[in-house]
Amino acid sequence: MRRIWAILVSAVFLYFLIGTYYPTLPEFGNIDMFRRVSFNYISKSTTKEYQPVEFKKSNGLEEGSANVVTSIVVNYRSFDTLGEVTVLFTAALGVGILAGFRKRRIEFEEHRVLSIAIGIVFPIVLLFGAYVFIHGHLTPGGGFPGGTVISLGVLLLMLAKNEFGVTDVAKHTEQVAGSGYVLVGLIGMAMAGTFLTNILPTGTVGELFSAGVVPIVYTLIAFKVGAELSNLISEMREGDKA
Amino acid sequence: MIYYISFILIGIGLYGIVSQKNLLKQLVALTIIDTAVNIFIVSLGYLQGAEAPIYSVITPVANFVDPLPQALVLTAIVIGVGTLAMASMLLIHIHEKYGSVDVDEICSAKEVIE
Amino acid sequence: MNNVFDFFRNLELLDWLTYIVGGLLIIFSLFAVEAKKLFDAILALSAVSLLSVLFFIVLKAPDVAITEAAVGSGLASAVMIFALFRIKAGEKK
Amino acid sequence: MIALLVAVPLAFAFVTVALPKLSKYIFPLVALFNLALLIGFVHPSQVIEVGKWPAAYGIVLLLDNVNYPFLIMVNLILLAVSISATFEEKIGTLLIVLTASINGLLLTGDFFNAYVFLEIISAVAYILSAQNKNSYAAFKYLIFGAVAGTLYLIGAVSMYVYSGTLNMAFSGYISAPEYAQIAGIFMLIAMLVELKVLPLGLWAPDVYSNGSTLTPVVLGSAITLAMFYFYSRVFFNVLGSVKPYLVYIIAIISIVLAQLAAMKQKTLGRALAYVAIAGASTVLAAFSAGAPGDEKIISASLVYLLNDVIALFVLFTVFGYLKGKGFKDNFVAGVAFSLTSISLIGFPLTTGFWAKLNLISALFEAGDKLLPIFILSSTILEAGYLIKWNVDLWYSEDENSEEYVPFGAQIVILLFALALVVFGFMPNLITDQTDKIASYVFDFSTYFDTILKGGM
Repeated sequence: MRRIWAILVSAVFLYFLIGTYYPTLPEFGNIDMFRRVSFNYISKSTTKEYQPVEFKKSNGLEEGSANVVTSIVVNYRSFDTLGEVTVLFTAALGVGILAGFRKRRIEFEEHRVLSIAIGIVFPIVLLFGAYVFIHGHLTPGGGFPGGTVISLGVLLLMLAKNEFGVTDVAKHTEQVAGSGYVLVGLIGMAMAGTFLTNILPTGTVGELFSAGVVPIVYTLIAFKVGAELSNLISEMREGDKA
Repeated sequence: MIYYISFILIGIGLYGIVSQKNLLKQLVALTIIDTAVNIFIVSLGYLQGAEAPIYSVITPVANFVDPLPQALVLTAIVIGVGTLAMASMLLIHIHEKYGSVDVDEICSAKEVIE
Repeated sequence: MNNVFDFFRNLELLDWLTYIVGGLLIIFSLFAVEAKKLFDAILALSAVSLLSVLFFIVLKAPDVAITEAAVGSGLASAVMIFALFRIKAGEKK
Repeated sequence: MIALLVAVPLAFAFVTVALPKLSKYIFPLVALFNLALLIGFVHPSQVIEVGKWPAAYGIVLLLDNVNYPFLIMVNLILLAVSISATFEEKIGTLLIVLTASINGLLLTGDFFNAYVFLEIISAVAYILSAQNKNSYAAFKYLIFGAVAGTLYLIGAVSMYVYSGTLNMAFSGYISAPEYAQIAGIFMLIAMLVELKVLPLGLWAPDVYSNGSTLTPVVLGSAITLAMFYFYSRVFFNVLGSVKPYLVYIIAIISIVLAQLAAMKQKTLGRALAYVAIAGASTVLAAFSAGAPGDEKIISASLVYLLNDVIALFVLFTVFGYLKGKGFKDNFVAGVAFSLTSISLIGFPLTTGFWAKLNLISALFEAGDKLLPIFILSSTILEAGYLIKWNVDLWYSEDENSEEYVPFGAQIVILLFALALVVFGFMPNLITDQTDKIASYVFDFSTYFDTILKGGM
């Protein structure tokens, strides 16, 4: 009976999607970029006249990161990202509030290969995570994957060393990084008039030290995300400490 | 074509949420819907013959796909994982309270408790 | 019959990839929804997530691909497997 | 300036995560700060372009005559929550996040930004509803809410595809109306889930009746207000001018179902939950009846909404503290409970009376005869069971030495109950405000001009 209902519901929804919704969409791979705001994001001309951007040549633009997705996430729509960080913050906080089990922590058997290899692998994982978020404005990646990679390294450490636990340092990192992000926004407000305004010079597209506040914000986000997710994983594992 | 694939995936996820009695399975179906919607949104920004939206040595001048849907999907993925973490925590609690994650068994356990 | 041959002859590599990955996605997600064992469902979900990473690369979205690979298939699976551990541990003992 | 309404609470929330003991004191301060900022320093018709990106490109925060009263009301309710509720340390941080995100949802003028804030609000709501080991209900809510959020996301991105921008005003202006309607259907389903209209609001009764003291109060008052504001913004201001018969019919069915269910309930909590559902559905039906541009109906339904929200705040607070025990030792709570239930039913000389009278007469003027019949008959039903509950609680012989209402909560609920009576004697105090809101709600051109002129 439940299955019939399920098939009915999803069939009706699919019928709506394909019959009514699909005809309103543009053809796949044939969108009109000139009608979309992204055109100006790509040419970085939302406040100035259109001028084609060139790698390693254009400088002094309104926004200087080579990765256009990063420029949208951290600069044009930075307020969304602040909200996104808050969602993750709320989720981690919620897991902390709900983490009162009666059960013991999950124990892992220490494997010899893993516990020796972790000494080599863990720094490399950390390094990779740091690379991902520091180069977020140049290459694919950024604060969120970088932070996640770091927290996955912490997870690996947990699997390798049974007695390893995340300490309060994570909480304090989260606190400092989170308020740092808001502080960057407030400094922008104090110096340029509106919340989250870019106040640093944007440099040349493609250089490591470019793009104004983008690398700073992404570093803060990466620390916050890494600390939050490590905390989340550890709270799921530890159970009731008392 | 990718539109249809993501539509079908959304349909499968919806079917899973309604039909499955196991709450963990419902969570799995929910995550499938999330993934399908992400694929769908990214495909809305695809442009035939364009490159990934990063200025680099290979693509020094702009010929890019639409970057905005990608930025939105980045946000959506992170929000999805936050929801997933909370849901799995709730599942653990449900299991602790009722001894099961199956809808029918929870209902019968509920009557016993009350 | 000729139409069918023409259809397959005109497909490019990218189209092939789309069809194969799309088919696999649908199969894996059906399996994830209908699997008898919970662990299989989570593994299939992880596979769905990884296959969607391929899609994102085809769609020229490397940022989304790297995030989905780290968050969607790495962390999400870890969280769900932790939850499954807790549930399973309660059932046996 | 108005960005501070979001930024300051968020900063404090991040700070308090490692110092959870402070959150209890910071939460009322944050709510007070918001109120002071709203009343003293900012005034309607302000636009802020976050990060100095022009309106169509960046995110716009907008304070106008529609959301200014809503903001004051929501922050007032949150301040009342901070005084009346008792909660754990970490919940305080959560409530600060909730303050920030509700302010954000009310201020934002961007579809995707609204999605982010909706998700924060629902994440907070899931955690709040999981209090008191009520995790099964919370899980149900999570599944409903997550699917709704996904559908809203599809709707928001569709608006981007149709118009090329995510800004609400611009995309409502650019996109073709028949396409915008289809994106609207997605958002509508999401909104119906959050507004707990019945076929999609099946999660609500369990969440409302079994949670902690805080859960139904916050969900039923602050979040409901924010959702109704957002509904009116999206469907009146942005998406268009078609009368949504579908919503009208669904809402009426929901009223009938909720009232019948409320009558049959044996516990007070579930009965109140169904009352909340019925109230929300009535407001939604009235909203959709007034959708083509009838300002009178909207004004009356806003009064109805206000009465409903305040009444539910008091009823749920009393229920949360006393857990259905009698009023023998809690005279103040009993008086507040009875006063608000009288106002909820709509006896003369209370706010509820004027709300129902205005709504019904406005509906008759517009030629709508179906909804008044349902409102009148549901009033009779409501009167029946609410009076029965009141009598039961006043004359119950239960020993309630343990349950009591704290002093702060007593003052807050008494003030709210008295406010309902005072507004009943002087209805102009409210109706002037709601008339003002209603005259701006349908005014798309003013909204568009405000955003077009841009920031400061």
